[in-house]
Amino acid sequence: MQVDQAPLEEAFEATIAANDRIEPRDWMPEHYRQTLIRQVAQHAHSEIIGMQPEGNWITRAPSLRRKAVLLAKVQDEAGHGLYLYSATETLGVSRDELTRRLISGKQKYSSIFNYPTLTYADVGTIGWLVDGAAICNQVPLCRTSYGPYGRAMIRICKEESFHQRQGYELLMTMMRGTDEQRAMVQESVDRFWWPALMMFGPPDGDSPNTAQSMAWGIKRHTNDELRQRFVDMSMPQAEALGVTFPDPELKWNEERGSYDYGEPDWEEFWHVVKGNGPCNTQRVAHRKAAYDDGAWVREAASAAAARNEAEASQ
Amino acid sequence: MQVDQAPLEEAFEATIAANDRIEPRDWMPEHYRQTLIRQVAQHAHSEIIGMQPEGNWITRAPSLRRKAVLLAKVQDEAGHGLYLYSATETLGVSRDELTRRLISGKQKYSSIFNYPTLTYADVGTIGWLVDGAAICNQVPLCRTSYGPYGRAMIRICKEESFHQRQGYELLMTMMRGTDEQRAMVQESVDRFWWPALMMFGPPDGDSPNTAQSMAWGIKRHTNDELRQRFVDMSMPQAEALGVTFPDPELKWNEERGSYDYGEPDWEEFWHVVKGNGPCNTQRVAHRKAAYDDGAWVREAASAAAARNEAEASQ
Amino acid sequence: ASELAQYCLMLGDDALVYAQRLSEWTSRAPDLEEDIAIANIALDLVGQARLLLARAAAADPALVPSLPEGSPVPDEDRLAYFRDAGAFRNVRLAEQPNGDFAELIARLLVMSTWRLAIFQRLVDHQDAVVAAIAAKGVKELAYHRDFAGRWFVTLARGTGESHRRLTDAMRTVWPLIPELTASTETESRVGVDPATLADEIGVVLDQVLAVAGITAPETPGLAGVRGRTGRHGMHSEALSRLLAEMQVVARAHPMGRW
Amino acid sequence: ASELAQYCLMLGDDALVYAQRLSEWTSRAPDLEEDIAIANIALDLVGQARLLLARAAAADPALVPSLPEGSPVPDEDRLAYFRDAGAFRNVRLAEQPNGDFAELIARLLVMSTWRLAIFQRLVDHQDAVVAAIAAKGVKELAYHRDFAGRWFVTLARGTGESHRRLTDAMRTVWPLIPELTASTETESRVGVDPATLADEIGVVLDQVLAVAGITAPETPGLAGVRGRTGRHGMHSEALSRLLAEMQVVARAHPMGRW
Repeated sequence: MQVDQAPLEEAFEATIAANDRIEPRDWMPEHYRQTLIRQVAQHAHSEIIGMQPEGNWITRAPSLRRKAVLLAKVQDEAGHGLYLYSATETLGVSRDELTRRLISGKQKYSSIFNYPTLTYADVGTIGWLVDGAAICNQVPLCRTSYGPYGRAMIRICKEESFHQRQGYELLMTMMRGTDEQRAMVQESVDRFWWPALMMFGPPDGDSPNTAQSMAWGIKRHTNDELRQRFVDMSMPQAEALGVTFPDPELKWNEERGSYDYGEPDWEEFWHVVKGNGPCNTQRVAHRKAAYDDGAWVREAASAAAARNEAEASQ
Repeated sequence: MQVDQAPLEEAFEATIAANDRIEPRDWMPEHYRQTLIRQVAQHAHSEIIGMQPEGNWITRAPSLRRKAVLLAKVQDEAGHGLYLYSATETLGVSRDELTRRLISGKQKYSSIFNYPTLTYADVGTIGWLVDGAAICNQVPLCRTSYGPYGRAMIRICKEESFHQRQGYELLMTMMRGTDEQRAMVQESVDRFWWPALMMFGPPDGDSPNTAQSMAWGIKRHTNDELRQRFVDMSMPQAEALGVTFPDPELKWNEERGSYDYGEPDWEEFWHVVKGNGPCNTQRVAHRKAAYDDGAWVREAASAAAARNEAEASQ
Repeated sequence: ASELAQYCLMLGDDALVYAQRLSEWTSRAPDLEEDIAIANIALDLVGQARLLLARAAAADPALVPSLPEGSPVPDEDRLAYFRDAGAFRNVRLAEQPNGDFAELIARLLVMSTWRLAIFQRLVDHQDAVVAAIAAKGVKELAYHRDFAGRWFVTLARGTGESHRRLTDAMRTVWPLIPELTASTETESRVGVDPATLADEIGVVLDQVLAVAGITAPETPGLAGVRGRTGRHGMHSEALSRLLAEMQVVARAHPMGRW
Repeated sequence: ASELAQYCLMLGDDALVYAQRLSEWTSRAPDLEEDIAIANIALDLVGQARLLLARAAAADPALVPSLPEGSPVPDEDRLAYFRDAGAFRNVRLAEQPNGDFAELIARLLVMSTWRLAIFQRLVDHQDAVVAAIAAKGVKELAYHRDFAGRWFVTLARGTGESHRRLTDAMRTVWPLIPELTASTETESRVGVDPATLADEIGVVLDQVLAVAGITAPETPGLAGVRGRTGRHGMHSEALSRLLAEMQVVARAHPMGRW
């Protein structure tokens, strides 16, 4: 049955234009839906895969307070994954299906998590720089056009800022510690600075989907705009902390009222995006193992539920 | 076809009486064969299970020299297991069948290996006391009536004395170290002393098979004789080392020209023999896992051998 | 005071070591909901451990490992990170290596049932700090037990495989139960005598097993060495490995701030 | 001298870290013969590591971690036990967690082929100690390679399962090969430039694969971080865990004698 889509499309465009929200019950163009599914799923996968690099240090956290903080943080990431998978479910794709797309490599997650965590300072650096970059990316998404996604983002952003402050506070504490600890912080920052800059995606010229996403209100700023904002935000924080970034071109540009910075290694970026980063295989294999190992439990839960229902209806 | 066994039995008894050796090709009474299989297999199993408590510390050996020494020692134990399984094969039972009897709990191994190793000092104590006790048990077996077993024992005893000296030397070195190291040695000796005494088996009154085994020349001394020899041998070594044994009744008996000593906790002994020691389940599960995990490799080796043979005969 | 400290160490070490095992599950659970729940339980136990270790240190400063002059490491962390396995007082059930999800559930059911029974009695303890820790812990432990109980029944009534795995898990966990209800002098003198809990714990476990339609395995208790078990510092081989991982960063930085 | 020391550290760390992984197999091999053979290979590599670390320490005493005054810990052990992961110079292939027996064989084939090629050239090294270490090692490594090669062919020609496991193992191991033949300045200046070995190694591996009737997977090399890999101290997450276990006893006793 073919219906006339024109009025539906008009209503959709009007909602977007008014900066109002599209809700699951509303009509939406198929391309909008697919783009959203891809974006929200990728975000959800990033939260779930992002549990691994930090989770790597939970069992080795050097104080009980830090162990509790880190456990809670990684738990929050699982929670974020949960909200976001729920948001994609309103678009008609199940969590299980998305997980299968993740572990088969059909869908991506943020490339930053394909870098290894090598010292406890990385827990702090990920909080400060990686969550910091994520917040720059995500704050505008609180106003995104799709309702369930926008509302999930509001909650997530609140928790992410909390995580960012905790990460920064860990580094600050370590900088007040021993020489070894200070060296550990600097080495960690050196390692994560460039990958953090890459989190905003390729330069605007190489980002073909940006225009459409901005038109739909799924995206609010270009990659380079967000990257600049992040650099400007991070520089004073680095100074307060007493660390440097490994970029000789970084300097204040009076004229622009912004920091100039060097070019990330985009070859490395595409290498990692294509699946050949230092930890891509490891991260997906870990997730796949958890999913496969849990299959019998999920089956048992379904079977038990069915059995309870059958007995209740007797 | 019923043959007259009388002359065969006479020849067998004559060989035993002359302290000569029974060889695989010789006739032997079925009960002798079965008793030997049980004893040699138990000995082989002890070597193989005995790899675990010490193997537990290979990856944590505190110096490279000690890592090499310990690796070589555990490797020797695998070698001993190999000779002894070969000896049982001359009695008509395959290694594979014996391994199945071990992991199904049908055959035993020395109970000492059901105690945990808790510090690196245990590596030394096992060498000194456990290998020491084993040597007391085994040296007489070099003259045992069954040829392949006796010859395996000669080689094994030589290596065991080497291990015993190495263990003692480790403890001696640790005693020249820090206070913590000395305390670690004493704690380890406290833990292993009684289980080591139990290695000679129950008191003679509770050891029903001893008489028959001695008549057959499979066993040469009673449990209590060997235990006394071990105590007398160990006391001066303990003094030289600077450790004590946890037995208030231990003292020199001028009249007997031997040390008096207290009664081991035989209830604990039987508990462990029956499978309820601190590590019985763990040890057998570990062996079973290795055996099960290796099944596909052994199958591949057979298949490849068959294939090579088939291709060669074409 | 020293015996109170020893007692707090026992309860604190149970929580700390078991939380370590639970936290190994992070990012490995069958689904996100369980990942979150397990982390939550681990978090509760880390919280209990911190309070109990701090109480132990306050009750007997001599217990606290000494570090180089000027080390900023707080007492709770000195106790958690700078003791060797033989100085830990947790029961051996807490330290066992993780198995599959059925093992997690069977162990959690036993651990939380037992600990809840202890904490319910400690609510009236004469030491106000211990009483307060217990009052807070009771709510947490009741949640842990509910979570485990629900999953226990689910696995028992689920598929053939989940039923088989659950019974295997029980054979692993049940031999460690007798140690939980074996009296030590310290416990009977200054805390809850574990032997007095055996019936209560048995009743609770029997109820869950009845709903699940499963019978308890008949296994003897896991022996110690000359009667000494976890409470006496006599552990299984697993504990020193667990501590090697848990303590590695802290020990590398005895003067560190975190 | 300092660059020779760095080079000895690289080769020594390869042997030490890989020996640690191999020694984890002890009492876990498919059969006793393999258990003995693997322990033997680990022993050879521990021996090589000791000589190379001692040579590194002699060539540049500044490399050796300092311990409290009066510590009797010898230089080889200071280097093995008192450096953090970032100071290790082994290739990442050495540190990867163990997989199944097929992974063991695939990795050993690659490691021993590569190391044998290096040692064969080092036999003529101008440093007499390095030359002597190489001369001794060549015989050992030839045996390691033979052992791996024979098993490689056996698994390839064995059963469907062994063939499948072997190809899976190759997908795990092969991405780590390019790092083995990537030049670093230190290596090209004072030792063997790894890039010059690529062809030779390729020929040997191709021969084994041809006999086995297996084709190499087409996988890109595992990336480092901004081009830095194991030789620069940039490792995978596995190394710090390996060291936590390996170093735990030694670090707890910096004044200890063993």
